Amino acid sequence: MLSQYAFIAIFAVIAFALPVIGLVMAWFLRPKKPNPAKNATYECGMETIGDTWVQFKAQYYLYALVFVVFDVEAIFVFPWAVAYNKLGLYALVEMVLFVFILLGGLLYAWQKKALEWH
Amino acid sequence: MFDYIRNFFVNLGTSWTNWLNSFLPEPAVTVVNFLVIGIILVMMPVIATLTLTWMERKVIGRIQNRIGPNRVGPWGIFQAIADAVKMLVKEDIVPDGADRPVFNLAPILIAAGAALLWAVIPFGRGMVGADLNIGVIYLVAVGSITTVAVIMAGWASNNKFALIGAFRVVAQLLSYEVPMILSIAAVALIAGTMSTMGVVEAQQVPFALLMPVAFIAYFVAGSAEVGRAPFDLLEADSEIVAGYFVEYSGLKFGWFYIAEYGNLFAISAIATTLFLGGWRGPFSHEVPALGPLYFIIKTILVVFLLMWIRGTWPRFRIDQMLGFAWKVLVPATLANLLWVAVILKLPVPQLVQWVLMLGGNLLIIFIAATMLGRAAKRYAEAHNLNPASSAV
Amino acid sequence: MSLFTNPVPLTWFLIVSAALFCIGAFGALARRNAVGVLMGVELMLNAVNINLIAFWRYVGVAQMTGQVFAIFVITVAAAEAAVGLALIISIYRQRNTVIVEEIDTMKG
Amino acid sequence: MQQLMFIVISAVTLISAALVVTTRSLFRSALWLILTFFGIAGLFILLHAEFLAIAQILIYVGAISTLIIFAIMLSRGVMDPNARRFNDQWGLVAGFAAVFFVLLTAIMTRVPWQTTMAPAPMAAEAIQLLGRELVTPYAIPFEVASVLLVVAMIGAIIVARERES
Repeated sequence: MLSQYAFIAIFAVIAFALPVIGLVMAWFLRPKKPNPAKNATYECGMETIGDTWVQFKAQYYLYALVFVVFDVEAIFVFPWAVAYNKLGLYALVEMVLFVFILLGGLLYAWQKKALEWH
Repeated sequence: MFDYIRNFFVNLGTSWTNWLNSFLPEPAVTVVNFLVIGIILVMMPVIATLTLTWMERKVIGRIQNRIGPNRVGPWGIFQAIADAVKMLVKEDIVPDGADRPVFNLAPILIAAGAALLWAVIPFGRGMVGADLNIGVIYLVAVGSITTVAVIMAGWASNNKFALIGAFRVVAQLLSYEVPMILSIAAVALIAGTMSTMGVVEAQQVPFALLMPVAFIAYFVAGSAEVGRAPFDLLEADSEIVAGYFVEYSGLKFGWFYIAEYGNLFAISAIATTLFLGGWRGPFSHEVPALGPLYFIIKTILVVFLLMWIRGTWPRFRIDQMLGFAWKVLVPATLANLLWVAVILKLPVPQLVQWVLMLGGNLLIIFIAATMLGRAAKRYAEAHNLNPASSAV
Repeated sequence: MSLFTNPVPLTWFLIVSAALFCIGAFGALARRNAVGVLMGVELMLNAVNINLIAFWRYVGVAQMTGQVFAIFVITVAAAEAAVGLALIISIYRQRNTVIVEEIDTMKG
Repeated sequence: MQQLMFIVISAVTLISAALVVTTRSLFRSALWLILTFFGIAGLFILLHAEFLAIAQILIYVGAISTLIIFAIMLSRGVMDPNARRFNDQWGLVAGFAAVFFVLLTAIMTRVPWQTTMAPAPMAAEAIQLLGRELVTPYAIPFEVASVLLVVAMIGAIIVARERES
């Protein structure tokens, strides 16, 4: 079984090597003539105004938050799904309960407009 | 001879391994085979870019009543090669104030992520890089590398458009990953396995027919994950320039581009594997060599469908898009998951189970469509719009 | 050549896990930035998970108890990160700082 | 081979973990944290816990690191590159951590662990077994996990939401 993962490991090395090789090749081929105007931050041709660190809305965080909850839920759902055929009716009841609790959370987030883009 | 052709690809592999065995020790043969398979699979995004960009230009051109590329080679088929050469020799600009190591790492990471997906996609019976027992969540987990790469690109560019673009894309990726996971979970539930090979073997009927909700959700979420129209907010030129990779040029930009098309191809291949029966088709059991052919045809059809949608639909607004993921797709896929679980426990023949699954799914679609219609009507009334002209 | 043939002893995993735990503890106690503190805590939780899985593999492989516990640890870590970071964001909004020493008063 | 892989993976894990707690830029710290998580996933694979490895990547890399990076971006004051990394007691803490590590190692190498090294269950069965145990003996924690997640989500939403003004 570990040999499958040995393949993944080798494959990962190749997958990282390919873009690196490409970039090295391009490094040899391409011209290198930097100048200040070229290197300036691109902002539709205007001079850059202010700091890059504009304040972000907490809204982004709320999406990530709800996502985390559902992502964690997935690691419970998948083993359950794979084992489901060998389990009794209680597995169904438990998952229904599990999902309904989560659904309650989703409804709350919905009600509180956490899923709304302002 | 016919027996050899019947299972051509697997037999070819066996012959090749035997040939290697004649002069190499056993571990070396394994390593060489891993390298060969790895190199073939890692080229998939590049191949996808070279072919699909041409196809896309032709398809979109046809939809917009144009011809599309027609200068470089017959029917312009070498257009993609010309583009590749251009990217390779174009000057690379790193903006002032960029975080160089992170800036350079981001395109490598995103390209590697796009390639890594191919490790578990089965092209035919016995033709898969690694038949992992966790194959289907491996696909989701690899997708999270993309999220990281996007954030890195946006942050390292030292450009507020790039950063805002990155944030938007990440919000989009995260929101659509949830319905994607839930629809994949429904597949694992019916198949009783997470191995991609096992999922294909389990599809006596393509799962798309049993649970259209999961298929549609996966399809929509997939096109959102690769940032295709109507979900192409990351490239919304009029709003945020070109998104998180504005500051990239040359081949570094090229890798983002390749990753995008590689992901487009991979999403279609995964949709084929999980919902459309993968390499299964008429006579695919008698003649396994047909498998890869069916697989490619189905995948290209899904790609074509995505291009068609891109050519036809206007872009969503970001609030509509995120709202659609959380308020329509997530409840619908959750409902589908539970419905399938209930049906699988019913003591009725399999055929009846299938019909019930399909029926429940159609009901879910009907309810979702009705609620969407009502929401659209409310929105139109609130904004004094003509109901006919307002979508979603 | 023993590197190629022998299995990994349990103690190795425990040592790595202990090292990770101590690194995490250092981060959690020495970082000034609240997000840095939280990253240290995450490292410590991960060290615990390595231990759980290592003992599962070497002592109790017949049952999945170790893995089940690791899943619960991950769940708790996710909940902790979500709430902790939300608190950090909220504090930043009110006090304009995320330096732990500067937010140690309970009074508003 | 396994020992070699173990050494490589744990070296990556520990070095990047050390960089997590020492790097000045918090954003880079978070990136090293992601590498650490990948290393730990690798250790899980060496331990034949494939599902945990993938869950590690899914949750920690995909979700928790994103949360952390978002929080870093949302509190942009932390981006001051000249800010001090550590508090005044960091030397003391480092000493304490080192002593603690030596102590733990000393204890763990002395204990005669009764390792069985039974063959791991076949990968496919392992996940079925995991699913079965989750809903049979651990049914209550299973439901409580769901409650915990929802409560954490609600709490975090209340805390993080911007006040309507």
